[in-house]
Amino acid sequence: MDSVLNISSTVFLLIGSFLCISGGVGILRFPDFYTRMHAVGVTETLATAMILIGLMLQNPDAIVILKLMIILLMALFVSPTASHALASAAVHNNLKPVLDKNKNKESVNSSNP
Amino acid sequence: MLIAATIAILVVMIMAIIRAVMGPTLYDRILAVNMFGTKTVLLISLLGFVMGRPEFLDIAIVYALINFISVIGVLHYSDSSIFKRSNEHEK
Amino acid sequence: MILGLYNYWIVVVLMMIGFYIVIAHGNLIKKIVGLSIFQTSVFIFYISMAKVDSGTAPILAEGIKQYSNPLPHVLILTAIVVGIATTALGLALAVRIKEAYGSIEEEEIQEKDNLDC
Amino acid sequence: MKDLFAVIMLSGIYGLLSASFFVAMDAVDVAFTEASVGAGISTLLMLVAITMTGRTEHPVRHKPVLALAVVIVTGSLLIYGTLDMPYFGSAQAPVHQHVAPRYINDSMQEVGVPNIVTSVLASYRGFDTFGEVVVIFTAGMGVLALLSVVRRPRDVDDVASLNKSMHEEHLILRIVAKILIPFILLFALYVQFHGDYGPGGGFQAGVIFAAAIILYTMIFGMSTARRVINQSLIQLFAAIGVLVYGSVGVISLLDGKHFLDYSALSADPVAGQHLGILLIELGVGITVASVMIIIFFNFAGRQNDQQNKENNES
Repeated sequence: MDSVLNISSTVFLLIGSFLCISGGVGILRFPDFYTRMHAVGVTETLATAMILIGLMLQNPDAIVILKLMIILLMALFVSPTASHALASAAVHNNLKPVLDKNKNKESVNSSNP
Repeated sequence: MLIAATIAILVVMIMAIIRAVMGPTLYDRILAVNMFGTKTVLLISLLGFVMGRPEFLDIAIVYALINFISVIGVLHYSDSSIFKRSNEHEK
Repeated sequence: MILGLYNYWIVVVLMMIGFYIVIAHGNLIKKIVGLSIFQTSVFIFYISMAKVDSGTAPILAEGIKQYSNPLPHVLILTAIVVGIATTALGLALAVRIKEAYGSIEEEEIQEKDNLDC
Repeated sequence: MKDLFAVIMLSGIYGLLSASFFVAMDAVDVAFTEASVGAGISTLLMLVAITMTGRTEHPVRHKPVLALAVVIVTGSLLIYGTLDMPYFGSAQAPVHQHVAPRYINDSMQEVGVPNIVTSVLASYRGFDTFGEVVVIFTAGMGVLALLSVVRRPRDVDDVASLNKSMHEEHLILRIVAKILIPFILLFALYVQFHGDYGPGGGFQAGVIFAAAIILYTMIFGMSTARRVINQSLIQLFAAIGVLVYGSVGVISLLDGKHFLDYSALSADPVAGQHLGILLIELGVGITVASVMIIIFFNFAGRQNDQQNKENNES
């Protein structure tokens, strides 16, 4: 039983770390604000959930698990809201995404006469 | 294993700082700060486990709250008129 | 080993960054940011002094023998809250200066003062 | 960097980073405070200030060589000074020999509170903390004197209608905030009264409480918040907090003990200490929360005022 918990917690932590790193690479390498936001969205919800679940499996103490659950709940509530607010503010202030130059030249031109 | 996860989060935090320093637009910076905040929440919960006293998760809860409040605040005040004017100026 | 002193060097470097911002920049808001960096370096100095090797947080629990020193924590805890209060006061002053002089650049304020005399 | 907005974002990151450093250094209470103050409130206040004072910095005209020289000389003198200091983490350092062992070994018998930081803060060094609370109170009064605006009743209606139009835009934010704010307030109370057993206490709880109110103000607008929290009432509360603290001291004086000696409060000295710490943390919490709210209201109120003026002019 103990080893099962240990192994599953390790697996969860590993997946979480991998998702974190991939999100970090995304925030550095993606070309414009909206795609970067996508990368951050991945790390903020899924990776957080994975790492917190991994930590929950590490400790049998009830109060610790309760607190981790609260953090997880908060993260799932708060970060999509923050992302939504950020994206809508960016759209309101006319921040244009970088579109694929070859395909979308005509459409950009037609939308911005 | 905990240590490996901690190191991964530290690496991501460094990446977020780089984006916050480079960030061409205002929103890139806010995004990087937001990401940095959530990673700090994770880092603090991990540090509690690494140090062997995981009772102190309250700090992580505070972080999650304060991070939300500060992002909302930043957006609220970056919408105000002075910022819009200076943004138009840049364009 | 002289390298065992590295925590003080980090503090000194941070402190000097804050100091440089305060004396070299003319913008009052930037001066306040510099002051808060200076302030945080002092906090880090105290907290790093309080750390004891293999000690844990000073909250009593069974089975723990070595605690870190609680006294600097107390001093810094109050200092942080006082620090934000004084920072707010400084920002309030900067806002009033902007309203009175139309600028928060040190040199422009001095020019205006000289013209008034 | 010339863009002050970027400077403030980076200083917010600096606050987050220094708080995680405090966790790594075992200072959980300090990290708690820095988390709520350094990352949240101070970033917000600076942002409000730069919306009023302008966003860009003028280029430096004179050469900063002299400043750099002064900084380098001071820095190297300070580093020379550190050479005699005790090593990092050494348990033999003079700081750990003076009063700290007494706090660690005897505080459980004398005060009966597991969190040593709380017992030192509120009991052994209670007088010191009283001074700090008075400083915070004074700073709040200073901001009030510098920034308070006399508002005309006609303007308030304009602001209210403007806010109504904004409400429709922020639908999702409003709903999430409605769910979160009671939770934050409850959490602040937990931090306030759990400070004896875990990290927390009056200072942190006050700041978290104020942060919840600030969130409410930002999302629902200034005039709605003013209707909920009366400005003069909150000023009264700031004074009441300091008075609660002071009067606990006076009660112990009247009982023939020293100022702020809580063992006078009850027949059993340890129970007296518990009661005293509870009351004092309450006083600290009330003062800190109301001073933070006063500071934010005055900054935001003045900013609203300026914007209205500009709108009227244009």
